[in-house]
Amino acid sequence: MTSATILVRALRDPASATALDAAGWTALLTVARAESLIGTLAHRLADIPLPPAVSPTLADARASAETVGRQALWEAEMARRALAPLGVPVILLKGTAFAAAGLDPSIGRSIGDLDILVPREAIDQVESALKAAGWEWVKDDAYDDAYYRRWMHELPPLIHKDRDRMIDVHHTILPMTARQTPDAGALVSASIALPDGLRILAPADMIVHAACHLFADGDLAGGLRNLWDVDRLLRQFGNDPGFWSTLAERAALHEMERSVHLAMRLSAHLYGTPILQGAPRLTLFERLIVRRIQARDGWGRAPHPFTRLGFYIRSHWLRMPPTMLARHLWTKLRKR
Amino acid sequence: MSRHVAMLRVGPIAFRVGSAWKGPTDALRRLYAGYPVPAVPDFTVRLEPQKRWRRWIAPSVAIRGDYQFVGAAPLSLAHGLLAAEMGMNLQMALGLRRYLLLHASAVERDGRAVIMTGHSGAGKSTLAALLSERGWRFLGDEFVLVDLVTGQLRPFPRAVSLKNEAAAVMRAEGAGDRLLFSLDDTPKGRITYLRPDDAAIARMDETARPALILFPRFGDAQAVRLVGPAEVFVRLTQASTNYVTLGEPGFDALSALVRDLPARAIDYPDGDSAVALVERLWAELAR
Amino acid sequence: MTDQPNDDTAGPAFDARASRRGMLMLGAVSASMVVTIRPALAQTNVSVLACEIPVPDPARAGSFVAADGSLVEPNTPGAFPPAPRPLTGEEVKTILAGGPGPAGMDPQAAQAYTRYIEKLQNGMSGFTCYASLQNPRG
Amino acid sequence: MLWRADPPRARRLVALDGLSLIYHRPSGMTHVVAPPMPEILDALGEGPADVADIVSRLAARFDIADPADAEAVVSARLAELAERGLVFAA
Repeated sequence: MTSATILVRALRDPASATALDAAGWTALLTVARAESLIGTLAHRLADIPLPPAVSPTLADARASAETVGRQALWEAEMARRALAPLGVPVILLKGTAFAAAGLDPSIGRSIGDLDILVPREAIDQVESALKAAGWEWVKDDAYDDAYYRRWMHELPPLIHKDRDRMIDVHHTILPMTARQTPDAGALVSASIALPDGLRILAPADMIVHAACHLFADGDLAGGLRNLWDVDRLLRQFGNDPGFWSTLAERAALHEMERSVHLAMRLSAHLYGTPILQGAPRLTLFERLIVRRIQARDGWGRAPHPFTRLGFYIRSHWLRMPPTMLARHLWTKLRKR
Repeated sequence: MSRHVAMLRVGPIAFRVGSAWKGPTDALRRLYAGYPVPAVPDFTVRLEPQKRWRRWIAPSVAIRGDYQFVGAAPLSLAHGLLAAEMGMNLQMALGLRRYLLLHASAVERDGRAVIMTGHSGAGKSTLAALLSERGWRFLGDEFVLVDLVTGQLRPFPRAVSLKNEAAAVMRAEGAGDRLLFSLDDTPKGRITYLRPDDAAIARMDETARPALILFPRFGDAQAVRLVGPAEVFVRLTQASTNYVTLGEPGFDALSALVRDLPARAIDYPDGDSAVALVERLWAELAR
Repeated sequence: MTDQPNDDTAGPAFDARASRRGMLMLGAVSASMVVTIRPALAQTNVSVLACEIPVPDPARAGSFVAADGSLVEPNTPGAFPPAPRPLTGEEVKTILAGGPGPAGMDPQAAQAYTRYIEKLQNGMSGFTCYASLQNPRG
Repeated sequence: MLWRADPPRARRLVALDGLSLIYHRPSGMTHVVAPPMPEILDALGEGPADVADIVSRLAARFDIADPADAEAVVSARLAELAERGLVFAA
């Protein structure tokens, strides 16, 4: 059950796809759809010769990604208009942030709900301004909103009454129940303004955020796309002066060293991200994760819901102390 | 891997249907015998047991695939063919980007087509099947595909799903030998699948120019009413599953269609009067 | 037209229109002069599928459901085993409205399952179904 | 309060029998509008304006059917357009 390797290979080395036969193409397209990477793949393969049965599908995927990107930016603009009078920083997260800033992961990327980060103290104002502008609770009455507010890192999801689009308003990037406590204030104060006044996380924080998603639900779902984001961001920012030492500092500040370290190693293994010389030698645990992340057959099926392997990975991850290896890598990175 | 596989192309769209059971794919192969068999599909449909152990005990068929509907209820294995058809419809409805998709039926004559759309049960399927027995070429009974660049219709001649007594109407027309499967007690009542005639299948890659839009409604006394272009536009957006997703090319295609074509709503009490009405409006109006 | 899907959207406001002589009608304060096209999926066969909500989400299969709707370890005292079958949208609607749960289901368990459903987040199985109950679209 | 609209090139407009279809490129949304919506959007093509300015821009081109109520009605129309994102506070 590891057909997703066909997708990883095509993303990493587009020319390799020219060797595929009909069955290979079928599996590649199916897996790419299932992993929400079809638009990304379509852009990666834009310049190689494609079989006539394949190119329309990839052209559709590019068109589709364009629509998705435009809609995401429009939702961001609607939120901007609703929140501008408050004068609080509004930070776009994930896919919408990549699209708004024109960052490499946004090319062909699928984007779901609009995720924004605002200072915790502004959350009530933000909530009422959004409601005044037509957003409403997805679940109105019976729902236990105290639970959400107390334990989650976001407001309960809101949906716009006319546009049917959801917004998630976060005040930090991990649930309050998580062991790590990212420094939300630092995320906000280091954020970067875009020309229209909306903001994005600083590059290093963006990578920390992408990494913390890998284990956020403990199920590694969407791992290939998540790591593709990490790969593209590291390639895009990796040559900026001081980037690697800033990344190390920010990962430490947000108590996410272990996640960031793991994300970098996995992304280097899967996508060849140039982080250190040579491909990393994976630990047994890391190999298990890689296997899990790529578990998808040629019909797009993931292995059956969370089996013991999943539980094992999760509990192992929760117990595992930062390893010597991690410290070693960080030390080297800081010196880069 | 799915144990049983059927591959088929309908007009410009190729499907791969995988099934945990033999029944649904066998039925598909019989219903669609002679349709082109593609090498690489546009869409994959999977018919799977809802739970693994339920492949054998009271099997319930979950409809999954490239695009799936999270809360979809499974069907019984006796309705496996319906599940396969719904799975293909779902891919079209949720995944198609290459054409503007209208939930409508269409028939063609002399290279020009009439598009018929309306609520489920308005009779658009039966009317298209009926017209195709009376000198028209059948283009499709469920989805009409409008080319985003040329505005031409691409035929999508799937098997016609006839509800309840519509099968008897088609039998009376002499199409009995193409009524291949009947499923009782489906969520939509009794469904009988009619295989399109040979010409519809042989000419599935031959486009047609849209010439008339009709909103048929079965049940009332015969009547014809003018439908204004803005209203036609809004109604067709509501009959399209991908209009909003297509963005500007969808707007261009649909606004051109609406601007250029005459449209009428027609009521009819029975098949004969419907056919007569279509012929009359065709002669008077078709562009 | 009386048989149209969009009667409610194409209201009398549209009778107001600019005449060719350059007269501009502004309409009434309370009238509406814009109809925005919304996605229309309900027209397809999707609509004949009654939606269902698995409890718990298959990704957490095996978890028990506590009275407050949270998912807990299997066999936690006071918590209920997974629902024997997914709940239908119709059943959830009934329970939410204070009505009885499905026949044969422990009422307290039904209540716990409903609490769980209320906490569904986007991306979890059944969310679309739940959201559509909350925001019925024509 | 000053109102602003995207420049005309952000919209495609198709006139149909007294009504207009507007495809708004930034949002990807389609609106079916009646007068005076296209006229208000055109008026804002000259630059941001408050309600009084918009009314006078309209009056320069058209006979206004009910001039006494014009500002109240145009305000209501602007609110509708703003809800759809077709106009916004400058």
